[in-house]
Amino acid sequence: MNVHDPGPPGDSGLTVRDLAVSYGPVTALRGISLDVPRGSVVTVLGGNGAGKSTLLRAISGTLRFHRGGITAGEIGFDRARLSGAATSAVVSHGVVQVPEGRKVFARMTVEENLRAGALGARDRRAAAEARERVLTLFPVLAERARQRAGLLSGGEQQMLAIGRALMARPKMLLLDEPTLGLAPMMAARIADTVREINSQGTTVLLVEQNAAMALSLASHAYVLEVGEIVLSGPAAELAESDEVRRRYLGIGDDRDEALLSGAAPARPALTRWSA
Amino acid sequence: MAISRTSRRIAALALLALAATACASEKATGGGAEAPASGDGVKTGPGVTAGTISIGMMTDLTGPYASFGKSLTNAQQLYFEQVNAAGGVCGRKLEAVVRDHGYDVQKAVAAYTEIGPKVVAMAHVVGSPMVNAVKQRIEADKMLTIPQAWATSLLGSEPIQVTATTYDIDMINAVDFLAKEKGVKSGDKIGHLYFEGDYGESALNGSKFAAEKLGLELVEQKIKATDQDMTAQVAAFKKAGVKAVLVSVGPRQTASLVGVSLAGGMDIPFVGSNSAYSPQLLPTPAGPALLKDFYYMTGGAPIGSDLPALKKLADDYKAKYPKDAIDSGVSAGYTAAGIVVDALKKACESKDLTRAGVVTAHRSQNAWGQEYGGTMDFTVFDKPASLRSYVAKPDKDALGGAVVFKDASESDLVKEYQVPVG
Amino acid sequence: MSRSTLLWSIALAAAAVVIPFYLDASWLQDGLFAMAAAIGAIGLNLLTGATGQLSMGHAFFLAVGAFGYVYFASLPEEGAHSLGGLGLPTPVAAVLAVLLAGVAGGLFSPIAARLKGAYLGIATLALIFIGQFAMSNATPVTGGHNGRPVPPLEVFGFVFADTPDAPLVIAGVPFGALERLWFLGIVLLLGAGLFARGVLRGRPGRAMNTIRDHEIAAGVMGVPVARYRAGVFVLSSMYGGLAGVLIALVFQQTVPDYFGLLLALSYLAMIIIGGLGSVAGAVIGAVFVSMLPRLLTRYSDALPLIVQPGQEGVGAAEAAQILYGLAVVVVVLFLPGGLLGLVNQLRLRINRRVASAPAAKHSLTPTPETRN
Amino acid sequence: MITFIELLVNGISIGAVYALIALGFVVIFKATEVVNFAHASLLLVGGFIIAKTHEALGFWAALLLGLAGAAVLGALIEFLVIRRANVVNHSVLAIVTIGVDIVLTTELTRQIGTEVLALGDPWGSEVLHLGAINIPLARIAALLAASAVIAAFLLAFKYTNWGVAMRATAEDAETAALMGVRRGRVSMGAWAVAGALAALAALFMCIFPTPGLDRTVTATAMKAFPAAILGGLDSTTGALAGGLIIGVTESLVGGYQGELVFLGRGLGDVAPFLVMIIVLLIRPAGLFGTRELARV
Repeated sequence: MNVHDPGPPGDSGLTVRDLAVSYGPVTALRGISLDVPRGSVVTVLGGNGAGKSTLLRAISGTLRFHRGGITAGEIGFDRARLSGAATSAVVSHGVVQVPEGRKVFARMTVEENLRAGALGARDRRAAAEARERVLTLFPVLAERARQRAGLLSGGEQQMLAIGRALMARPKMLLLDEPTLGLAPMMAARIADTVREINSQGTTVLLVEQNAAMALSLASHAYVLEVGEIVLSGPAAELAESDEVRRRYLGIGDDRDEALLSGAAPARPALTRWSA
Repeated sequence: MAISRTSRRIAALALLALAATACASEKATGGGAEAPASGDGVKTGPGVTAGTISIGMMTDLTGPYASFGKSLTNAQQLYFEQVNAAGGVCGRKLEAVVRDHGYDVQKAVAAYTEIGPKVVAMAHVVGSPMVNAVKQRIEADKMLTIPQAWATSLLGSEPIQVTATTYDIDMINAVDFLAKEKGVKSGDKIGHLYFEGDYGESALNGSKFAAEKLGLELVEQKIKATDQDMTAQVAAFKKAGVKAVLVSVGPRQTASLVGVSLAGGMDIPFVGSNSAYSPQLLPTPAGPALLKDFYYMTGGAPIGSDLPALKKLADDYKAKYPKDAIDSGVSAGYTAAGIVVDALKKACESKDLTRAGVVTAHRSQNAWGQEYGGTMDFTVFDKPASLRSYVAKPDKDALGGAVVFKDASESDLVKEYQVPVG
Repeated sequence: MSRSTLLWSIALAAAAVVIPFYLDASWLQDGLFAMAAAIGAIGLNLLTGATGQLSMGHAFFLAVGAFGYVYFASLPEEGAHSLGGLGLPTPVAAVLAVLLAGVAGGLFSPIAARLKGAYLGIATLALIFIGQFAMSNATPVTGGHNGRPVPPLEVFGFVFADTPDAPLVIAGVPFGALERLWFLGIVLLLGAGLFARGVLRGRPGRAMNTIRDHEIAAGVMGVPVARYRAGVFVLSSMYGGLAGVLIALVFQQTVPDYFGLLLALSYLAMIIIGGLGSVAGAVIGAVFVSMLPRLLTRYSDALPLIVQPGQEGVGAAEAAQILYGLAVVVVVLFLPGGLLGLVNQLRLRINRRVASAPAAKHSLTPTPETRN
Repeated sequence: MITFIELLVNGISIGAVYALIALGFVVIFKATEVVNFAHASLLLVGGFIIAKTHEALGFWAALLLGLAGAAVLGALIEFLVIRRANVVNHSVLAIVTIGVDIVLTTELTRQIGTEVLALGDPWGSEVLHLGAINIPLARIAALLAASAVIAAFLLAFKYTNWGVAMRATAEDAETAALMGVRRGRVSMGAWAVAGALAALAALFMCIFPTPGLDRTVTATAMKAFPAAILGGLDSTTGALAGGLIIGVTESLVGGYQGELVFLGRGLGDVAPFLVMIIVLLIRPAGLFGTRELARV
């Protein structure tokens, strides 16, 4: 149970060093350092409001959609510097995020959603290959190609969101609570898919509240609380830790607590106001 | 309490400031009082000094009537220059004070407040809404004012002089012209396309009166200045089967109306008010249609007529403003300047150049303007100064884009007509 | 109230009192237009600036106020156009006109409550066009296209008009309509400004800002959003109505054409240029927008690049238009707080310099930059 | 009946031109959530370029230049103003476009001066006679050109990468950015397209039945506002429907003014706004608009 002590930033995978993020006067993250080595699955655990989504926004360059910004620290991927880069630049470096809440383009068809996923990529042949790969991974998307994405079931929407991200042929996938609100069966399927995507060579950073699932997938895990990393270590070790068991694997899920204390902002409804 | 202390201090300070300085104020003269007779024994008032006479112009240089306003302003400045070259009036030089109101009522009110106290008369004010907005003050100031609008609402005020005919008189003469020369007869329908507002409504009064007298049925179509495409109106006229159309709108709408009618096979005569035509339309696609069977009524002679005074004006104007087109504004402005200057000259004869003196002198003339092709009677102000209208016809080669088609005349109908005032 | 604010207020008040004794009528008229504009702009700022509801139809409520006053105060008149009127005492007419504007706002508020953002903006735009149509057709009330004369206000026998028969002379200066109205304008503006400031600084103001920034959150926090939105709309309309009454009194003739789209847009420009969401911002913006064209016209001969009427080139009216359009753009791009923000910054800087001059040591102490 | 058909055809062709302008509003709104009040100046600049160059270049080249000029101006407004305005409230952006419009319109009308400029179109004042029904050729050209452009636009919107990027951005800008969509490019493209559409509309607004381009043309841009709103600001179909509804309403109300006199004269101008208010009362986001988007 050591406090995280990352090595020097390498040229492989994602490195975050001493990152601090604030939304106007409110500081949301401070002193965050973490590594996602190439080819691995790393998970970040934390309750609502812990700053998980903020971390992903900082990596993918979407903080400014929420009037936030990086105030200190560095984010690097392979040799590129991601902190300060535009979202489209992050995508072209091969880091692609699957947004939380399965934000599919509800008014567009499944086919068009997949097409939108390939917008960042220039290579047409590659896009066709990516499409093949996605449809092999999620055959249901081929069946529903002409349906409006908004009409898909929750699990299907999550598959579409992942498939859409894969259309950009990412080197690294950022997953924001992919099993949120899904039935256990569907959550298990998504987990299998993530495993498979990783086995095909894509690095994965998984942000989750569902610690059991996340720890089963990841090799390394970090625990985020109120904007700071409080625990980190190999996933298996963390899964054994009392504190993690109590807080993230036990009963009395603190998600309810968070809701009761009023800390949960009405996120989906407010995004348009702040955009 | 900070507030009450503040207010006490403010009051004290204000009183102090007042006491100390009010007496030094320029305004503390009693302002606007008539000055005693100057050295030459002429009584003077606002706008007149020992060496200059200031005359105001409230014009439109940036609004919808910008081209008209520019011609008016140019022509009047030309007139003043000529008078000054010939020695001025009453030993004084004429000086124009021009303000652009852009056809905005508030700007016109502001402009009047600004230049009103500094001038002896207004050589032109564009737009009847603008004149109406300051009418009470014109009357209080006894400021001789020549509106460049011919609505009947401008009649009935001693200092305001509408030149020649009003729109309704023109339209009555127009209906008479249609009946006598274009074969319109009792039982026929005629159309009248008009703008909302004073201009259109004055004109409509005339056409209604004449139509009733001659047993014609009037088909009315009211539009706004922002309407551009007259297709719908033409369709309505066509459906009604009109034999002729009266036009009291702007030049653009006239062009659209006449163009669409002719193109759609409605080959009938059109007669417009003086504000319905502009020579700038002739080069546009509507040009040929306007040349075919369109006429317009005007109380003052068009500048393309044979009158020597107008011919000279055209030459002088061209020499001074070689780049500017000549349109009806040139003769209208020049004539209006003439009215004001003649009033000043008459006032000088009676040694009274106050505003009231100028108005009195002006109202003593009963046959003004022979050389501009129409005699105007200024002694009454609840009637138009003239009841005679010219029928003018567009002409590509003529100066100002129009020639006289029929000389000024007064129809029998007009004699029975009671002009509504105010 | 801080010391500098106090000094400023005293200077302003003294200037306001002394001005009519020095400047001629046309300056006073411009000043009065600016005051009326300021009252209207304060109202619009409550609605658009503080509550975030875009209104492009403010000119309509000015028209309701202006014509309401004229109709309530005038006696019926027979003539070519017969005009109606109630002949009420003029102060009563003025109050009723303001209330009428509020009622008009209230009638529109069901629409206002349902629509948001751009939709509301353009729906209120319809008010302008429909209002113009109604005004030019309702001749007995409005006098049609030409409008109708405005009866001067008379309070306890004191008439706000030129009275050539019984001139009022104070300290040797003749007091005509504009000099008298000047003080009325100041009182109205002060009252309107203080009331609005009270609203903005109190609970309602906070609720309005929450509605603007996070409407749903406001609802969750228990702010009665719909009621507030409707209420602010009505209040803002009444401000418009009051501005309309004052403009009518200054004009002495109300004309429908005046209350058109350009006027409505100029009010939006005022609150943007001055500073959104505050009373002082609205006043500064109103003064800027209404005085700019007059200043340029007046001094066109002394200004380079601006030509005299009738010459080729950029005339004063056009220059004013371009400048005020540019001001809107520049303010939004570079001065997020509007001119008010700029003024505050300058004041802060001056104060700091004054404060730091005797005791330079303390200049390192951080000064709060984000003051309202 | 003949009158009715003439009015209807006329209304549809004017409506198609309004639809061009309304589409411009919609495209800009979708990409940047801005209601563009500077549209009138885009219209004016397009018409002005065509009018000033057709004699030297010939009509078709002048038309292309006009379309390009208005597109460039649109892109410039986006690049120099909209992109740089860091505001939260989109109403403020709308007001900024008013500022832009005032500047551009003032300068352009000053340039146009007091002239009525012809646009040199090949249709002149010719009229197509179909039995008893007469329709100006220019109106038919307007209808055909507008239909073709609108159809091309809708296809591009549906099937090209640009269209997919536009729609994705409109639906969820943040998620679209996560797909690598460059928002700046999308919105600049939208403004350029809107400019070109406006220039085309300007052409048909300023040729026969109306005498030419002058300073009053900007007023017609106002009529496209109700068209865009009543269709739904974020709906291309809505712009089309809205344009046609406004055009036909205006034409019929104008043509049957005599019969509608009890409603007051001069109704044609207000009718679009009345129709709009009624539609908004029933459907606050317009006929085809999305409800959530009305919350912006």
